[in-house]
Amino acid sequence: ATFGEYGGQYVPEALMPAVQELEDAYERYVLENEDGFMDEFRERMRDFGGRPTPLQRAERLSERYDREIYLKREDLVHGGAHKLNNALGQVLLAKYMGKERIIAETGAGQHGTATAMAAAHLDMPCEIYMGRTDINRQRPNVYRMRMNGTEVNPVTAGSGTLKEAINETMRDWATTVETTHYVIGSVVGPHPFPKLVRDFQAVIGQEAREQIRERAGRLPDSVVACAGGGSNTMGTFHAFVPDDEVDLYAVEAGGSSLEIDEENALAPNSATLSTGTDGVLHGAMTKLLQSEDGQIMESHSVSAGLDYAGVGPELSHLVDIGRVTPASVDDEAALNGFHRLSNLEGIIPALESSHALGYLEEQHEELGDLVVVNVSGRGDKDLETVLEETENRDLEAAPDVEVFGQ
Amino acid sequence: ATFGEYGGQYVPEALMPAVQELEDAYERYVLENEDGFMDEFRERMRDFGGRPTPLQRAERLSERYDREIYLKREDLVHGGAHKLNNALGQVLLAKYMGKERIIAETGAGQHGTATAMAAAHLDMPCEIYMGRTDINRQRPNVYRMRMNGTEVNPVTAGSGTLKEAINETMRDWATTVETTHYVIGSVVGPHPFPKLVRDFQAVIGQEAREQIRERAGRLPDSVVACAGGGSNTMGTFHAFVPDDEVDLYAVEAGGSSLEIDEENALAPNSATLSTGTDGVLHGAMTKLLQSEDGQIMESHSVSAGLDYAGVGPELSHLVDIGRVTPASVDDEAALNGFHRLSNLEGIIPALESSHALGYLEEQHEELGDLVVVNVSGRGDKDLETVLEETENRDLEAAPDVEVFGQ
Amino acid sequence: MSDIEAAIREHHPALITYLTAGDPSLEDTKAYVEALDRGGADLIELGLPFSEPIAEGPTIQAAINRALDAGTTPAGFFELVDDLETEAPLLVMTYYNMILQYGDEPDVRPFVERAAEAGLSGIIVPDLPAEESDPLRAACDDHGLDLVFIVAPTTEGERLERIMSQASGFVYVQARLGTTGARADVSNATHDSLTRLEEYDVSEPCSDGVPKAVGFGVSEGDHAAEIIEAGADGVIVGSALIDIVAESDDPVADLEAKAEELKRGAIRGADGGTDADPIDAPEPEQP
Amino acid sequence: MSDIEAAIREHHPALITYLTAGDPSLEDTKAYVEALDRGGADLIELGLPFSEPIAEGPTIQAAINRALDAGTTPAGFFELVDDLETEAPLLVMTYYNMILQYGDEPDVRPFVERAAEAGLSGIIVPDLPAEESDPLRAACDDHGLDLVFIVAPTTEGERLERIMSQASGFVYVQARLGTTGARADVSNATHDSLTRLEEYDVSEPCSDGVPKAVGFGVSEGDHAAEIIEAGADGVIVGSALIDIVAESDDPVADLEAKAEELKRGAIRGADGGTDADPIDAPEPEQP
Repeated sequence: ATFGEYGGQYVPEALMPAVQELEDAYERYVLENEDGFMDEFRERMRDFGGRPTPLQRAERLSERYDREIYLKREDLVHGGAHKLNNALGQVLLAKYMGKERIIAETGAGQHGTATAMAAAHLDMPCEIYMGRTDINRQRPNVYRMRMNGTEVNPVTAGSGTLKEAINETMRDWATTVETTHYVIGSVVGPHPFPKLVRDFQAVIGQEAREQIRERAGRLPDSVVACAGGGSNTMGTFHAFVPDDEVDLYAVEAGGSSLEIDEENALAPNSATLSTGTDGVLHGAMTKLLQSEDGQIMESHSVSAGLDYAGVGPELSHLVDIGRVTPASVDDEAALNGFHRLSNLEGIIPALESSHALGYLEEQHEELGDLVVVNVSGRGDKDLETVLEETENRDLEAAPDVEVFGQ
Repeated sequence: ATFGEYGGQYVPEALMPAVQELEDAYERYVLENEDGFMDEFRERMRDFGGRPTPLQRAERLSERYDREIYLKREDLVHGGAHKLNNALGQVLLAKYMGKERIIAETGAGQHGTATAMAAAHLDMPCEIYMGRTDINRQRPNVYRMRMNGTEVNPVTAGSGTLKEAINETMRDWATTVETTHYVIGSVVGPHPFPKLVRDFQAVIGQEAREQIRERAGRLPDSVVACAGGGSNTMGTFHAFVPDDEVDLYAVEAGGSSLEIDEENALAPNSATLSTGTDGVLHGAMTKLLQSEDGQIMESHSVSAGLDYAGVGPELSHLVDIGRVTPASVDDEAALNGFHRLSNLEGIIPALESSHALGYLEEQHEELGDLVVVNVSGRGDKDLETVLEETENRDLEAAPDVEVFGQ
Repeated sequence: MSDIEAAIREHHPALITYLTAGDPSLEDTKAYVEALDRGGADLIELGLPFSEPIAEGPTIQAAINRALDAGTTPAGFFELVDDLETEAPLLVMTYYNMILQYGDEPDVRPFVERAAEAGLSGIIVPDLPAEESDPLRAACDDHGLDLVFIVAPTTEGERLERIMSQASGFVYVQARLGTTGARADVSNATHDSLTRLEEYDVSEPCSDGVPKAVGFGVSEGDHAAEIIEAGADGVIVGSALIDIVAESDDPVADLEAKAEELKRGAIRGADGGTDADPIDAPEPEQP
Repeated sequence: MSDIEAAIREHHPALITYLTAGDPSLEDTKAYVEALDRGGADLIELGLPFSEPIAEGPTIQAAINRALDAGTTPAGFFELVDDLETEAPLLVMTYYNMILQYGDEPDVRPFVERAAEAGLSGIIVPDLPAEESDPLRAACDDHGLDLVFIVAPTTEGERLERIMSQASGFVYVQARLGTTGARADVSNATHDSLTRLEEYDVSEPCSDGVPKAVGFGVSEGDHAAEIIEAGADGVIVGSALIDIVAESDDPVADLEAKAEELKRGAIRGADGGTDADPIDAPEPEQP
């Protein structure tokens, strides 16, 4: 397998040639910079994507936690999250490979909107599969994709969310594989996707590592990132993996509880690294939320972007060998993290990123004197969810939002 | 007056000492960098605000118009628009001045959210005045401000929009002037506000000028920016004003028509530079949309951020002396500009910025071989408006957004 | 000596009243002004409504909106003034843009000329500080009108001296920061006024050469008494009168009675006779 | 020679049928399987439902959902197989994770052991390409089960040769790209199948050593005839049978009749007798 016992290429035979073709393209264009692919990628991420993003010292968080807290500002990437790093890389790669069409899945719509932006930018026809339930929950993101000229295909199977959208995209790909590239949205899927996506996202950690050395004169004691599928996680960690003195924390969605409801195949969390077991899903051996029989669970998180029953195989491996520490915080801690950063620092973070901030609140004493936290995206997309979820709870960090009274 | 016959300090006597105190602070901190103010401002705009923003060659627009089109990407600034350049500058200045409280007005909420972010970042109490009508139209922005810990005060007077919000903020300031700084949202108001705001925004043009010389090897033939109050306009133009060979186009909101309805004091546009007459509003002599008697008109634009009956006095002056060419495009051209950039370049622009893009479509043949267009903000905030407005029109550039059919 | 200064000196202590012209109609305003004149107002300010009244509180904003909704124009305003025959001199209070726009080109002179022709004695412009006032002052001088300046709580030192030296007619002493109109408690405003007067030598009437009238929040005879006793040469009342215009069943009678009450209070203050209803401390704030 | 290969050679041309176990219940599946066996199915694939059936089209997805909703588990599945006594050998078709998770640790061997014990003759795993199949193939070899490989339209050159050389039981020739299930027109699938067969030397039955059965979109006897005539050793039919399970008032009778129709078609194809109902060209696409 690709990463210790994890990874691999568990896909239908029809996709194997495409996966192998991609492997070849990955080696040539990404690893060897053939035809200047990586140069063009970096240039476009600068001019179109807004890289590099800042590493900002968080003054009030530093004061609150009595240690130096730095934020990696992926919320400032075009589109509002780190997602474009990968989407642009893959759409550009598809172009180098001579593909004529892009497909992708999306859950909450972040990867879909990033892919739609990249496809518009590079003039590639694009179709996104999205669960009907998610479409109804995330209309603004559907509109954004449509504005970018992307088709949005509703998926009605199952619960109509991310897992079903991935299944359906794989089915499309199995039909159109000769002309179409499937832009997977995270460090998941069959090899070489986990490496490919990681390498496109690795710019996060590469920049942050250089920036923190410049700002603080040394490497951080710890790096904290949220983990769903794990693309911002691996992107942030990759450059630090060889630095043994830097602790890496992958903070998953603890949802409402870490217990699982085996009978109804429901996990009220998405804490795959913390609680999952080994299995094969969507092309790779990795840790999964699954029943004893091997059926995949419906996961849950207040943050749609973390709500996935699998996780990148490389993260599973890094956890197994002890290099990455898995952690989780629950929905409430994430919501408090959201409000705290908004209120104290003037940055409204994505609910995904808010998990990393929730962990910072709960466990900062373990994190050493110099901490880098990845703010993977901005939270404008989450306002409605946060308002709803805040209304039902007594959150210490939440403001009163009532100004519409009269 | 401050700029030719325009500008001045037409404010109630109670505010004069504050305005003069600000003049002094402007000279010391901004012009002379006392206590390293400008250094700190620039550093914070880098780390917190995400500057510099890219200057991006727009490949498909360049092809479409058969000339080199570059986009200045202010949509990538933290908060989603150039507004933070000014808000952060003023809140920081207030801090240097020893003020204890920030107030500001907002129309659609862009300046309010930028000010709220800056105030949270710098730990300053903040209150924003916002018309009741605008509050109801722009709830997400109200929530964003609340999330940042800012109070939002509804203004019920008049039509409950921007003009009334400015009036009310001035009234608050007249009451609390000794401890409070009023963060005006554009290059309007009494001296020194138009210069102060311009200088904070001038980074747009300074960066763009350097970037275009690096990328194209020369200065552009023309620079195009939308103009409401004019802060992104002056911010973009300022560095180019001495470059006589560079034509400067200020594109105003033509609304539904350039005619005015004198009887009902309504202007179905916000084309102040193009059609306005000289007068005094909100502290300065400038061009205004006003009746023959001198009553200020209700202006209109599909873009809330351009919907203002006045304009910065310096722009009035630059138009009068022929240095800036005033122009306008109507709502429909702006909507098409919105869709075109979204579809062709993968950038969803603010409806404000879409006016500049609409002008590019209509008049590109006048703009020379090398054109810089300022994309002053991103359009996520405008999605609902665009959907509504698109539904009622037959727009050539609009996609079909219907995916919710079944 | 101007009409205005003469009126204040002659009728010392002076009652200065404000109404918005055209609220609810110009005909009504005529009757109201005459009522105030009868009731003892020594100077009458007439507001020419402007759409952006940034110096006004809610009461006068509402009056201005009613006047604009009723179609009040500068032309109509001047016709009203043409028709008015009051003992008290009249002033116009309006925003600078209204003055600028009168006539064909942005220019202050046509307005001042027409104001003089209509018999107005002075002009007050809440958004025109001394620094920007040269053109208007020149025009006023040409036509024998007073340009009345406002002195705010923040006006100090050199600026205060300069304004006092330029003042004509009277100086409008703004009792406190903020906008026009009665706040939750009017006696706070009174106390603020008294504090403001300490800045001037007010041991004698009109002691600094030009009369000083105190406004912003004065609404009752007793407040007038306190302020005058503290050395003011006049009190200015606006919002309290607007309330009558807006709410009374018989505004003409009530305005006349209110003017009488205020004038009596002012006179009582000049006689040192405020004992009857002393104001010792601010009342508790209303919620 | 394995049971599977023996069955194909003995009953050549072979009819291979697929049903999802537990749709709508395991008892029903038992009756349906027996009906297919009576109707002439030479091999029967039984689907063990997995929650993420990425290789299936809508028809089989729906069948899998019905089976999961009915509570179908691997344990129940094997009990069904324990009970079944059919002439046709049985295969299990399922996704790799189901195989891995059977037993206490992720390991393929407990599943294969239990499959052998239940009397299954082979395993088909749609998401397990040859490259990842070593552990499962070893376990199958240990227990005398065939691991059936799929050859897709994209499988070419060296990979095709390698898979053909590793194949046991039969090779599942995927007629066309995409997922299982009848599309708008079934005859296109037939034509795709014929094109696919051109890649092999099919002049004689089982001519490349291992039998070749064609699936994906076959639904009628006439298509079976065409495909067999073109050189296939068997046809695989699934979605057309699932439709009967889902829609028929008498699925047992209808499944038996459908199997008979398909088997007759296959035999007609082997006899070169497709003249009665020739398929010359793709039918026009249905909207």
